[in-house]
Amino acid sequence: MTVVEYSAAASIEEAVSLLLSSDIPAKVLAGGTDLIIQSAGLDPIKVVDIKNIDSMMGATIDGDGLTLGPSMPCAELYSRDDVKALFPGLVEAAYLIGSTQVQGRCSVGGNLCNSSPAADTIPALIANAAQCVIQGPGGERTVAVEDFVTGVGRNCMAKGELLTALRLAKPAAGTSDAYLRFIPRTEMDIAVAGAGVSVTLDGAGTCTAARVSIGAVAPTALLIPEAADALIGSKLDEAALDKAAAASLAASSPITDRRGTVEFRKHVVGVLTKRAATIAAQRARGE
Amino acid sequence: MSEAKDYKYVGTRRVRPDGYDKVTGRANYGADLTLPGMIWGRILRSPHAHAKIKGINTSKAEAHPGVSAVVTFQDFPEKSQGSPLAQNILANEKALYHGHAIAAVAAKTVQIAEEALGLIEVDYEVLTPVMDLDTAMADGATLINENLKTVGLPEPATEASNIAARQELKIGDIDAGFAEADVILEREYSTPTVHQGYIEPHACTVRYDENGQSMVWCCTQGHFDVRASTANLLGMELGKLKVVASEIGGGFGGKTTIYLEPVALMLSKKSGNPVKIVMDRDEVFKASGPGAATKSWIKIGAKKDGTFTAMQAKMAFEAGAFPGSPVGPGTMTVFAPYDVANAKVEGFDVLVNKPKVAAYRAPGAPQAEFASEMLINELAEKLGMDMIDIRLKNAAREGTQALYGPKFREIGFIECLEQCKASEHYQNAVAEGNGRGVGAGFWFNIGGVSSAVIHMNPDGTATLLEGSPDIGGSRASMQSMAAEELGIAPERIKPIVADTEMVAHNDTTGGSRTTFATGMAVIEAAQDVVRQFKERAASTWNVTPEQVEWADGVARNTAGDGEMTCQEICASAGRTGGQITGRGNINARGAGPSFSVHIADVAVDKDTGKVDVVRYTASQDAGRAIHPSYVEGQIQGGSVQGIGWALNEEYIYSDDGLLENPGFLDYRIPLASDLPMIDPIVVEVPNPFHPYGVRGVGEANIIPPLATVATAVGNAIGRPMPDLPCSPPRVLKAIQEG
Amino acid sequence: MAKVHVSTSVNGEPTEFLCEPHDTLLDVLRNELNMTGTKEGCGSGDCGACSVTVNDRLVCSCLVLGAEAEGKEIGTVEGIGNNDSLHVIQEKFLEHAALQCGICTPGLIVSTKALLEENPSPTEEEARYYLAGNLCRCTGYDKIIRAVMDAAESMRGAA
Amino acid sequence: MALVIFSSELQKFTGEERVEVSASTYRQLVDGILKRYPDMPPEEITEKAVSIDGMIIQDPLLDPVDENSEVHFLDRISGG
Repeated sequence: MTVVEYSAAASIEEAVSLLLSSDIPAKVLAGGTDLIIQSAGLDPIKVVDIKNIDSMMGATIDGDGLTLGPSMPCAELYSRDDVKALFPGLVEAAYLIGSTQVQGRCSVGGNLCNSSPAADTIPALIANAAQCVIQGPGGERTVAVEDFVTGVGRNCMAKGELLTALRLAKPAAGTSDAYLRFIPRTEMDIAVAGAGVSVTLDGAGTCTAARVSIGAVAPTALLIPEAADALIGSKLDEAALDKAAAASLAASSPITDRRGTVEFRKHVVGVLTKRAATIAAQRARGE
Repeated sequence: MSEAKDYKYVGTRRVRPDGYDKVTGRANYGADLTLPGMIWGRILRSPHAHAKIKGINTSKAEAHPGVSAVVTFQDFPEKSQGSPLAQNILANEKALYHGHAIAAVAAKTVQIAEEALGLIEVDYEVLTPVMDLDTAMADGATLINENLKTVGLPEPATEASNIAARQELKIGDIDAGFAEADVILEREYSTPTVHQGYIEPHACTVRYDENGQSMVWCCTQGHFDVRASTANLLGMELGKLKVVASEIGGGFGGKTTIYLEPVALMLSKKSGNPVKIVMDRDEVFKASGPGAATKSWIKIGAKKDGTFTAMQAKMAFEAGAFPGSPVGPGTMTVFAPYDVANAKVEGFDVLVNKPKVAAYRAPGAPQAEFASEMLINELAEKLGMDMIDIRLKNAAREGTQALYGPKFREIGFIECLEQCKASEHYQNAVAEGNGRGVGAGFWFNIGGVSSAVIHMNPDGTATLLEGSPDIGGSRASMQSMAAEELGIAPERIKPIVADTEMVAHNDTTGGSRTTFATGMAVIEAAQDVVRQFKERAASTWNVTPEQVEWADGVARNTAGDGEMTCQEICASAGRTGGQITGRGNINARGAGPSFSVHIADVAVDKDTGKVDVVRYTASQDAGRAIHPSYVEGQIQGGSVQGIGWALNEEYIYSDDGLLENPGFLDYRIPLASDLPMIDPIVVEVPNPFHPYGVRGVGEANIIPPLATVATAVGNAIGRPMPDLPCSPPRVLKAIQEG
Repeated sequence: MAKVHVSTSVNGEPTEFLCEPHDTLLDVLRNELNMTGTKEGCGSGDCGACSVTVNDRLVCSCLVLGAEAEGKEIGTVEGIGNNDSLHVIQEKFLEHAALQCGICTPGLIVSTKALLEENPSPTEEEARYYLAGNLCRCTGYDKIIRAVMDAAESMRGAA
Repeated sequence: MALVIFSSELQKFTGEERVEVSASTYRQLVDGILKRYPDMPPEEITEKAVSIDGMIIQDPLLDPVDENSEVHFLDRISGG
């Protein structure tokens, strides 16, 4: 790919129209931290910069929860204490992507639309049951985030469609989340495995609801209901955590590549599930 | 020669003379020069690890609008075409590794040049790639070079082989030595292909001039060698090729050879335009010269008290696609830190379908000494000895005959061991659950040819021209040494890395030679200036030069009254015999070996195999630290490169020989957040052959970390880690198998 | 391929340039504006040598299109310190010998400035993590981190 | 007489480890050695570095050798 045409859209409607009318492949330019690297090549593409559209760049919290502009830079997201208070796991996922420099550009929506199996924010979004609002020539539709990504680098959006918002419902009382990933270094690497967990605890410390998602161990990030089931009804004791870890491990189908082996990824995704659930529970208990 | 002495400038921590330009972005590196009319070169690279090139058709690329020139191997003068260097710069009949250069294009823009690369048609016959030592050395292996026969065998080789050379070093009687031993240990070790990882990609801007002076601007550790090799390949006279060394953004040995310069000159010659070529990071990893992967087998026999009775090694080094791995220095260094009467080392230089290896900081020594130091730590454990004590028991000292030949003069190995042992780090036990390792390193250091000129300016300031590219702050040391000799303030001396027209030949910056050898040339040039200062003052006062004393930048008449400052002598120099220039053109003899000893504490996440270096101490014998900050910087930087080698760095190839991690994303060099502070211990046992006692500090520091860290990891998990890197999957596997 | 006309501000100077749609901000700075202080080490956002600020946010200029600079404020190493006086971060890098080859230094100076503007009192760990995207292969980071911590202290003292 | 000690590799040509050679410079020393071992290819020593009393010289020619010097030949080292 090589960028042969650049347009900056002033509104969502203009963006949709620019994407739809292009006679060469058109891509949405958000932070560009993946797109600009991928565009090193010769096939011509057009890019539509959507960062001049205010609603794409902000985050609002109201009684219903969080509405996140998909292109808000991660660096801005994790400086938002109000978002961090509600979804600490999502914010830590945003904090883990690339370097400070990359975080100055990359965004949760960009991470989602790039649809890499190893994307850090996707398990965190799945754990929080995020909904994706998509605007297209036919109007608006909403898709559950676990159904958004359909394969490696592929997602459910058609030509002319644009992800315009991510909605996360306000967590119930006693709920919190966590995201952990494994990388060989302390920063900069792409996740070798990742796990996002959200848990709700009642006053007695019993888990009443949970969502567990794992990343980098299958073509797409996965929601693991069996892992959640292992946690629900327990006090997140060692046995429940081990069972959840085993469920994640069993559901994973990783590959061996330059970042890790099948055996390593399977083992580690279990470890991360357990650790993320423990942290989410600590947070839910207000520790 | 050297004695304890108080110096005024040597040994002080001054702000480096080139610092201002570097913190403001003004300093010009390899890719920073643009010339009028300049066009851009790009290189077509092999998508295969091993393939016959049956034909190259460049006609469509040549016809592409905006393209000015296309070159292939056939553009080298015929008499250079036998040269392996030429065949590495542009592939001849075979592509020998993934990324091997096939052809090059120069065009108005990079974009057009890349389009044109896509129009070059290459007819490949893909061959089986030979990607590791076992495959390459096996009987009946696919041959990378059908004409290569092993040299150095007891009987001359008759069959072609991927083994380019065998060499052997022996001392004493190895069998008798093992017979004397109470304990014998042996083990196999391996290290991966690694890259120097300099942040600045290779780059050059050139202008070919048929009738006059051609010019190359490039980032290199040795512009005189760039001139020699480029001129030689292109059939040019040295005097007609000027090479300017830009500021250099790291090299560590990787910028001691050439890749781009002859190609750019051929493109410039064909097109009539200046040409700039800058490698991508991807090209740097695929097609510059990495550090050799190795396999070693080590056997050591010792008495119960820890005395070594025999040491034996067999080591194979990957050379890449052309012969010439650093197996030689590997065999020479593997047991060099120890006094052992009976030793035998065998080394093999082996071709594989990977880029031709280049020097990497103490080339060959980290791989070789990794293996021996690992086994020494295991031996210490077996004997219930302290890791430093077992080394003290066997350490080489003045008078010890090294396995590679000579007897050591004054060396600082014992001092490094003792100072590490006494360090607060070592005196405190390793934290519960963590592991500690110790390792030692030896490197020769080298001397060689250096040239320097000092021009005294009429205001008494000095311009110091030297010919060693400054890779880590050497201009600061040169300035201090010249100031010490001249007795004037360092700020009044401007050190310049001069181009090939401004000073005589200098050997390449490498082998930790610059502060030692070029420093000696600078000292000699400064002494030449002082001699002339005395003569001028003497003639002014009508006395003999011997009656003039020079101190603190002032000439004093010891036969009567009179003082003349440096400024006064320089101001009147035109009238007392002409301007004053000092020269120092030397072949520096007596390089002093440097030893280093490191200590590491690591924490290991037992569930994931991830290693965290929590504390690190690194000692090294500098001889004399001319600029202590930059000596510490060498120790710290070398330590961290070694830590990266130990933990995460490795070339990862697919089964068909394609490099899968040609970028800083997946070739994982250490980050600021990965590390603790690196506590340096600068040991100063002066080198008797240098006026200030300098040894050279660039290399010995990268040797110990490999075994130091791998031992620490092994101690933390209770299993040995004989294969590098100690990456999380490998560490986890060891934990699970334990 | 039509060139894009861009009006922007570089180090406070109103600046206009024409670029190809695929040119990165790094290409534009180095090749169009002849500002070679910003270095290219990887072209993929992995080394930080090309660090600049866009509207005061730290980014890799190799991952920004030149066209995106329209209406923005770009800050590069050339805008930090001047002929008469270096910025205290630059002084501390020199004082602590926090550079050897110097190729990563412009990026580190820009990043350190961004760090200390965001967080005037970073812990050593915070500084190490903030600067994790600025690779240095020469120093082992020890002296860089010392320079950063010392610069932070001086800047707090001066504030 | 300077004492020359040959490495195991060079002993293939010399058949002995130690020999005393009368010389006052490196060049005279090499001439003496080559005369004594006519079957040894000259480059086996002239392409090597030399250690004279522990002083290593990469590219010697006129360097002095003392009456009691100990001399070793070793491979030239480059470096990184």
